[in-house]
Amino acid sequence: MAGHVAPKGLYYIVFLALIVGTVLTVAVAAVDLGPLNNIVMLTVACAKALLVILFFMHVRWSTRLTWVVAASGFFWLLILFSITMADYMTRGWVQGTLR
Amino acid sequence: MFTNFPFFPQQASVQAGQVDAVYFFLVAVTAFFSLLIASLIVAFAIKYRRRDDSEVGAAIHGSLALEMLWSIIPLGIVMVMFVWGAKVFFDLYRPPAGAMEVFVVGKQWMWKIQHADGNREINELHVPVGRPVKLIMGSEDVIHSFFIPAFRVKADVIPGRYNVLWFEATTPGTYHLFCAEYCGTKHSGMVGSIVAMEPADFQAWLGGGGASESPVAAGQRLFTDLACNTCHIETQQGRGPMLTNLFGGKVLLQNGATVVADEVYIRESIVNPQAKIVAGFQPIMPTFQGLVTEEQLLQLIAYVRSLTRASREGAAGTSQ
Amino acid sequence: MATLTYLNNGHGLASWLLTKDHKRIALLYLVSITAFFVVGGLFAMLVRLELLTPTGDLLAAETYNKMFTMHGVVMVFFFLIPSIPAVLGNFLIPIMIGAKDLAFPRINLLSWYIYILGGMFTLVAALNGGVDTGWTFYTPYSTAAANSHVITAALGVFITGFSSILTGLNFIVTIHRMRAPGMTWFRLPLFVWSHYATSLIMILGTPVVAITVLMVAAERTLHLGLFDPALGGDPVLFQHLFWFYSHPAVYIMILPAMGVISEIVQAFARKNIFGYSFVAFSSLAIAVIGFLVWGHHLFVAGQSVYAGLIFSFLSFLVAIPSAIKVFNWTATIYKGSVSLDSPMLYAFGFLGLFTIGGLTGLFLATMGLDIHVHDTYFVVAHFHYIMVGGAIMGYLGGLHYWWPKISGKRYSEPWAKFSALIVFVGFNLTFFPQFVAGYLGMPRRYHAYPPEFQVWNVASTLGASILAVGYLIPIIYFGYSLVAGEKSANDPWGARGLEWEIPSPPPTENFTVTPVVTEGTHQYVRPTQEVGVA
Amino acid sequence: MPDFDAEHFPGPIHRPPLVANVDAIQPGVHAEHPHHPKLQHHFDDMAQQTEASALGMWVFLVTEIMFFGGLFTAYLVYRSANPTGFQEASNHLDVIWGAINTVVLICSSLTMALAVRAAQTSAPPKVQVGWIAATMALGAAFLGVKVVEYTDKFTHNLVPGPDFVWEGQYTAAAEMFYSLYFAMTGLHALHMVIGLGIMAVIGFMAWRGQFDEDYYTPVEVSGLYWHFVDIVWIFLFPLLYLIGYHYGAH
Repeated sequence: MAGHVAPKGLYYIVFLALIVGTVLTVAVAAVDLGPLNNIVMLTVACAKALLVILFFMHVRWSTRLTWVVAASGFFWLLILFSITMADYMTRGWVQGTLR
Repeated sequence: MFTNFPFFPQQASVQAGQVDAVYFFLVAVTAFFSLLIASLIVAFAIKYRRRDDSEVGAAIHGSLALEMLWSIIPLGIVMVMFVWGAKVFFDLYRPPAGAMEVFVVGKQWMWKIQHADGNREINELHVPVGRPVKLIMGSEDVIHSFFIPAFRVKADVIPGRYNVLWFEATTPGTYHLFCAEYCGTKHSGMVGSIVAMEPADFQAWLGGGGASESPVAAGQRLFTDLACNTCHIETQQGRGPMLTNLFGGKVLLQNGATVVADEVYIRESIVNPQAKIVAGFQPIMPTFQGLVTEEQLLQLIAYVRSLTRASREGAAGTSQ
Repeated sequence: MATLTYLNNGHGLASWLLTKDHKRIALLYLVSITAFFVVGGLFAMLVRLELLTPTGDLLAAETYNKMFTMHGVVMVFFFLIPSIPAVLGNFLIPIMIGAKDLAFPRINLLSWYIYILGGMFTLVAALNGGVDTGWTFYTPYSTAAANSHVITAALGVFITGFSSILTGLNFIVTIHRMRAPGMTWFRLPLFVWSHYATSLIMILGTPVVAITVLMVAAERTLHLGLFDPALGGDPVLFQHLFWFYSHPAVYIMILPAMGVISEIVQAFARKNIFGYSFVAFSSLAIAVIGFLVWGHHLFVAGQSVYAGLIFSFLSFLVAIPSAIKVFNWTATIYKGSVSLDSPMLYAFGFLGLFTIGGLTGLFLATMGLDIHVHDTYFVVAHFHYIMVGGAIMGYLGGLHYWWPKISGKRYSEPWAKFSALIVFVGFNLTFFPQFVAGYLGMPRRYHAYPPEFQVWNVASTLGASILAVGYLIPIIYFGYSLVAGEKSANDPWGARGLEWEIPSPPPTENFTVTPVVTEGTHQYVRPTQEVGVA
Repeated sequence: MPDFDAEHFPGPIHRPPLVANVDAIQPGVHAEHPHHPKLQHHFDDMAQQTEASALGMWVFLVTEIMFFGGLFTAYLVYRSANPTGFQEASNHLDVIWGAINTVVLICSSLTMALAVRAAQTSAPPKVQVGWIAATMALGAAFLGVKVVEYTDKFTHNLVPGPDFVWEGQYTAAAEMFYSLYFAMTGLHALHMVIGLGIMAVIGFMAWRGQFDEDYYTPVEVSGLYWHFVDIVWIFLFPLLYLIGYHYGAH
């Protein structure tokens, strides 16, 4: 009945990974790497979020429905981002018109 | 009481016919399917009416073939609409080269119009028939929308940027001009008329109207009054970039990107000069936001454009 | 001695205001949305009266602008969006899936209180002098120019959004987790399927409009310049965010109505739906594709042409599942045993009006054509065909169909038939002329207009008066049926579904023990007697 | 094809039972089973109740994602329109405070996870309350840092509005950045405040010994909410604080 009880050690490992991620991302941000800064920054952030979701939020041991619900939230966010940006990225592509 | 009411709007531009053709196609499709569904329902309701309270319907659960049929046929029809509509849209959207340019500024609740030769109008726009006219439109306050039903054209006028609209009138006459985007209390008063005239009449009107200084001349005067000319001098040695032959070309920016020097870029460089710094220059220009009106911005742009030799015009930007 | 039902199980105001029974909460919603419908209708009447003459002589321009704004805000956020889900959905979903209540009864009650709180904000805004931005709250008019009660009204919309979110959340969890044994996904009534799709939109879309109106309020109060062109803000971004919710919101209104129509058509043709899985999945398809089409509101707004192409294409795609539904309903009637009781008349009205409303939507998805008809009365006519001709016809049909279950009483059938006819005629007279006026070029939200449009406006106002009568009659005979109506049997229509198996009105717990379901709804023929497709 | 194909049945409409246990639809019969005191009447068993609550919270978190999503979209659009201006503006945020707050929130997520685990394993109320209190303390510390930062912005005229003063190049973009900064972190802080309120209630319930391995749903779903708020910050920190960290360094 009690659901999955994760070992305490696992929580500490995840915690450590999150701290390492934070240190890493701050360290990288201090150096100018051009567009790579954004990529590293967001990759680390996504990895950290994934760790929290999978372990602290127990999705790792949850039903498939929970997976689907959690994923759909981010998927819809992606829809909002990508189609909105499709507008901003392609403005002014047609010659003779304005942005 | 109602002696003069039309069922259908006048067609007074080259675009009107194209739009109406799509419209009639869609009306036909709508009528066909509405009548089809309505008559099927009525026919079934009569033919299969309940004659005895203990009756139930036949056991029919579905048919994949029919489902496919009534998915694919409508899909085909709407794809025709999509392609046709998109083509008409592109024709309506892309101004032809050599169009006569007119500046339009919308503000609550009037349309201020400036012709290239200096004629100014309010809530009225005189145009010649048989010649493409391109409007470059900005707004001083909220969103408006420039709408000429008889020409089937419309475009929103948005603060902070420019939108273009073009048309070519075919029939002389006076047509409604509406603001189509709700803009406040007197939204329905933000109306006017488009007067399409034979070219000769239009020339006469241009000559007869009290033409003040042209936008280029006004822009040049502003350029001096605002002391733009102290930095933007006619050589590369100024503190600001040289504006001669700038318009329509590509500009290399400090951050390595390039940008086309079109109306939007010039406007941004005046109201928000720090947004895009030209490579090799210092970000020292103050903002003119609030110091120049939308109309004056258009005049300054007209002046900057006039500094570009005619041969360069049309290379890029809107001036082709 | 009357048997114990949800209606007489507990008396007094507190037993209603503190109830956790989904059926009682449905009735709380019924009463409150009816009140808002009357308020919104009064605003509409003033708008129509004003437009009787072209000169704008009845109301001042400012008052007129407030009237159409309040009409839009009240009707969209306080009537149409909650109408079928919060009343019929709330009442029926647990019963239809064999549950005793929704998964979260307290949250269900909370969502009603949130709705009322949001409604209060809106009414306060109205009473203090109203708001004049249009229900769309377009920036920068709403942030920089309007000096009416924008913040109060925006907060009203923001708050009531959470009521909608909580309702959707409750439905989704209920449908996933509370189905009775044997109630498999493909035995679910189509009404439940359509509410599932609706709930998806409620939870995925509503928060975006909530944050968007909050951003407008923050720009007005805290001077955060999120849409301010002077700071590089883009008014078109507001339109993106607003329509990301507000276009799918149209499907929040129409999908539940489609669910109602599926039930009614099956019940009164005494025949199971033609192509069950196609009708069920088309609801989901509408909900999902409906999220990808918002930019067709922005074709002339300065959006990129290429984004416009994507939105136009997807808008055409969303027409296909709608078409599938209409064809399947029509095919369901084929070889049925059709009885033209009043719910069926409303359903037929829906079919006709929704077909026209849906097809005229194609005009607006066609980019080249939309340039001309955008922001004209053509658009107004189109969306009223969907929202009034579709959603309200569906709502009224559903109310007539389930009224004997809800109240335990029969209403006057001749009057019901009469009012269905009046509504249909009045509706068409009101809104069909607006298509003509719109194509002629009459812009929407115009207080005064050129005289050549007057004849269409007079016809429209005349129709609106008839329509108002059509809406008043049901209020009277429904009310009368409560007092003097004949008692209804468990299954007055001879329909098949879990809700018709239990007493009318149902007991508080719906089912004494959880039912074990053996077949889907609207199966009028035993499986052994099945015949193939003719 | 016959003219009319409807089926005819003799007598009243043919009506086989829809349900296998017909007594379910007869009023008056009540079946009572022994059940957990925390089981609400409309659920069949505790498993159904727990699953429903967790799913409900997940669905709610999806709405929260979209709620913040509106602001993230605005950030995306405006930053891509003026990347350098956003970097310059971001450079004036204090990365140290931001990093400290990130660590604080990560710690609070750990204590939260341990609080849920304590309830799951029927740990004594003292232990459960301890972890919840630790979570709350860390949450409060986060808000304290936010107060320090906000005060700093007020004193340096970095609050959007008529008093906004910017000494760099990109005045307009900076004001837009700070508009987004206050909107996003403000909304996040509001969620933290709500989270603290929830934790206070949960802590009280834990203190009363209401949670054990059979019933810990409230701790679990509150934990989901708390972790979600943490995740939002995991994205806010780099997007607001770090994008300008190296700006002007070259």
